[in-house]
Amino acid sequence: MAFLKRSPWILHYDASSCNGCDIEVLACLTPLYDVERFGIINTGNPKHADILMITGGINEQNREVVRNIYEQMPEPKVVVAIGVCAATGGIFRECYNIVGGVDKVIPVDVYVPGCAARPEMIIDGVVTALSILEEKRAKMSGAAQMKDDARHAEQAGEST
Amino acid sequence: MGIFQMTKTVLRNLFGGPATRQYPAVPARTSSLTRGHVAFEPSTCRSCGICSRRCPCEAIHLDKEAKVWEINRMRCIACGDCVEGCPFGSITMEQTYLPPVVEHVVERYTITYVKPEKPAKKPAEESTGA
Amino acid sequence: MPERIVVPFGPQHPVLPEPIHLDLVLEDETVVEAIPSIGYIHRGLERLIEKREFTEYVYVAERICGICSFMHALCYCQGIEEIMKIEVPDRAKYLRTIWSECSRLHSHLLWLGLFADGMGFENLFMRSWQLRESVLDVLEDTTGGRVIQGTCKVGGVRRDIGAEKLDEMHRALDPFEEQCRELGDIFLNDDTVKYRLQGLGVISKDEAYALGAVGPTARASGVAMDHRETGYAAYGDLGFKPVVETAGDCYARCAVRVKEIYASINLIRQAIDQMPEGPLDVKVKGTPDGEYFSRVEQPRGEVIHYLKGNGSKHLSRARIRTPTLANIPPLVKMLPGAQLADVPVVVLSIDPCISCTER
Amino acid sequence: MTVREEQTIIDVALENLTREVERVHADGYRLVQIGCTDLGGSYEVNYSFDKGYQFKNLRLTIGPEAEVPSISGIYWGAFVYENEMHDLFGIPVTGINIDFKGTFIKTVEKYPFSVTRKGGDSCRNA
Amino acid sequence: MNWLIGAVLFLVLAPIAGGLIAGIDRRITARMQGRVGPPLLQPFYDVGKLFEKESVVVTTAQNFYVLAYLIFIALSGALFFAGGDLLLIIFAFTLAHVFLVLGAYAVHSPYSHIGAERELIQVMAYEPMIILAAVGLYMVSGSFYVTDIVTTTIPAVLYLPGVFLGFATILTIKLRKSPFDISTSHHAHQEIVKGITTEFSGSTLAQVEIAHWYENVFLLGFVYLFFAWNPAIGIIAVVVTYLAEVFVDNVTARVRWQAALKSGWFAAVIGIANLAILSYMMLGGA
Repeated sequence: MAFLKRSPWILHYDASSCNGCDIEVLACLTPLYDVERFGIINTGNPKHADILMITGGINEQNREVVRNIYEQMPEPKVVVAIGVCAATGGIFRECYNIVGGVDKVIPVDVYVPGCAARPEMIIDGVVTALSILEEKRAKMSGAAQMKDDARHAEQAGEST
Repeated sequence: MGIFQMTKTVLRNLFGGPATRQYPAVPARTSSLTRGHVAFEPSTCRSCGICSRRCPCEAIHLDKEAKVWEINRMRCIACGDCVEGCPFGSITMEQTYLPPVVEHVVERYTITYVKPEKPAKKPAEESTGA
Repeated sequence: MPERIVVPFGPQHPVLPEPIHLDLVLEDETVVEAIPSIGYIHRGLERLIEKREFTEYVYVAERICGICSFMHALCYCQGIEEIMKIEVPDRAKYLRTIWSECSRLHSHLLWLGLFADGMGFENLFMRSWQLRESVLDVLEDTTGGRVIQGTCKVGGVRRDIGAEKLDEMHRALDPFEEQCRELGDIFLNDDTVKYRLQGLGVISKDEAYALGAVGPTARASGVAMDHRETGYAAYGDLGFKPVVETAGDCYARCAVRVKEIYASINLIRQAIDQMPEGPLDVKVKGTPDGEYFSRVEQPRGEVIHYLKGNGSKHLSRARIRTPTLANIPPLVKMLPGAQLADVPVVVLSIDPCISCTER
Repeated sequence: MTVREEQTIIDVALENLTREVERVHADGYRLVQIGCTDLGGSYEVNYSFDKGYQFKNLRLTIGPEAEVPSISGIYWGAFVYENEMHDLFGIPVTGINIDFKGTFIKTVEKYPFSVTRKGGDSCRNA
Repeated sequence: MNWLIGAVLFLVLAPIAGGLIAGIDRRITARMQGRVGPPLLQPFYDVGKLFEKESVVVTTAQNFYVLAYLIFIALSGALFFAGGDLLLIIFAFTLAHVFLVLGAYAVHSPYSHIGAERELIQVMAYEPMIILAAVGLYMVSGSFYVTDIVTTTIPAVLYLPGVFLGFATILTIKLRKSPFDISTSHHAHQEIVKGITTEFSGSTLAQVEIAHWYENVFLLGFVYLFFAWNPAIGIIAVVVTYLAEVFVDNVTARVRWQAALKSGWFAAVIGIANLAILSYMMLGGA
């Protein structure tokens, strides 16, 4: 029963990106890339989402927002950081208001490099995220484990 | 007809077949200029350090003593400034994109350029890790 | 007395891909007051000027915004060139014009799509973005990047477009224009679209001028103001007239952008026809010393890069005033009276680019 | 029909600011922007106006302690720039019509562009 | 025990048929937008996934209301396919929506509340028309019982063109299609996020989804009643009606709730006019 893999619903949040990656995430939904082929829907509602896609680095004001959105999402869930800004802050890394990559606030499962990340790379990123999502689900339905445990274990299992 | 203005487009779409590029089955569209990722040739690098000074993201790090050239893939914006700046053509821009990763990637190369003689061709050492 | 409720709109919201936050005070579903708060993506790019040499800062300027990326770079470069008295070769000016107009095309198509999405017209969103992809393909073929072009530099451009590619672009323009006109007709003539847009978020000519509105927001209210008229890059040589509408509502703002798409196609056509031969760049010697307010017409309106050099490799100040910042006061005036369902439409009608705004 | 753009810069004193702005307003200029520059000891504030692509700047040079009166009574839309001026530079602006009181742009570092800022802007992610 | 068989068949088969219809709908919609679209079985994957997800329960009352919504929708459908009384069916159907609205009100989210308000407006918009449809069918067939209406040999739609047109209009509201997808929508983005379903997640949302499937099958069954004198025409009419709904969904923008309400009542006015003419004719003829 791996329905999760076939129906990943996405939530996109623009942390502090330049819009480049954002519009590429949206472009994924459009006819030329059409991620609905994989059952992906952009929900826009954290409570319905399975995959959180974050573009851009974390700054002072959106820190809480990002954490809040992450916590609202029901388990199992994965976080995909899109673009180099979401990974490390990229070219904005040295700005006074940038704290760094998304992993400074919430655990990140997949990093998609690029500036701006292309729709094809984003699709690849989601596909990578799906296998992690599946692992998390298996963990969840297994023995009652602490959420944190699952998070650590999944990182160990990611080295493939 | 004001109300169903889009009818023509819709019918053409419906019967004309989808415009989708079936990405994983069909390779990504690139052009000869596409800035995919930066590639490094360790056998021609003379450790001048122009690339690391020019890089606007400080993604490139050069250790002249240890003869190590590093690129932090999680910082590189593929602007191509290092490619233009490199006087020896050791850095090139590849059209292919890097795959998504599950942890930060710093690629490390050992520079194999030997000074006066012809550059020796040794396989590039490559290691991945945070 | 209807009950007043405060609905937080954003920062994470499905209709707006970017985080803008509005505290909407509603009476039933009618907006009484809207207070914007920004800062969710403030990065502090202006101060990065201390860490980047003036030639390197182009890369940062490009990433102020991923949609009008090329125009930010252009505005920055023109400012530096003005301060340093650099005369850019003609071919570079024409190439800059072509890329600027391609950026405008992709930005307007993108906006039309988002706007349609804001009205709940999903199919139209898909269609606009489908057309936009062909512009992005051209941009990728000629510059190497889909959204971040990276071709503008101080003193000229980095890449050339070969004669063959120019020919191909020219040939592709006619069918592309036809498709755009079909799309434009849907936006301008469809009854449900008209029903949603007409009479919504009206701002008069005087109000728009007094509030400092720029770009399509101002032009839709009848303020004929377009910086391309000052003839920067190659615009001086090309026949150009600003597109003006008078109604000042969301429909007029939509119409201005639709017609600007046609105008841009025409400009590209002219630029390709008149493309001069010659070098692409001049060598940049010395460092900037002086100040200049560089102004460029972006898809969203007039952008200003105030650059001040002190004779060193690092500028002492770069101040970037983006069009969306100037359009926020008009937006605050537009919202009261609108229905909750119309809020996304009104907000989108100024084409907000929060990333620009907050730098 | 290319219009030649001209840029002029006029220095004004703090006490004359409101009057000068009113005069510019009466001349039919629109407000383009308000921007500050840190001169290292004092601020330079540029009030930029435009009419038919003629660019006019009123330049105010003030010390770090000076309070600036708001021009939002004359140009309603000035509040965005004045709040920004307050949040990024720490210049107190009095009488803004929509005063966000320091919450317009929230930054980790208070007043990141202020003259009193010395060093301390290390890159935290190096 | 024909009625029992009908009810049981509906309860078992309707989710399957409803899911398939949703899948076909999504594929056709995608094609109309120039895309490939999801696999046919995508709605089942979605619901399957929702059951796999962790359920974030905001209030326990919410779960009860949503379950009640599902049960009453299924009940009204079952009554319908068992050949029951149309008026009772409509009552159960309306009651189901009241439970959904209560579920949305039970949580504290402005989007959910606005969605609930709009759902109530929708109920007000379509309720008159749906009753008129029942009355119309009664006038033609002489019975409120579905069994009788189905077995009638009178081509109901010919007598009730206005009623059918009105019913088709409110069908757009009921199927949550553009231009009337104001309280929640299956796709696209909305100013009130997901409206009435914003705060539901996991298995609760899955129940709402299954209820939609039941509802859609029931509504298409209702459409069939207008063409019941000839099963072949009936089935074609149902398919064509549904395709027309998908088409309308794709060529219109979403309207404001005021317009939805007006359209619903305008539909009712057409229906009343139709019925008035019909009764005049019948009286005249009698």
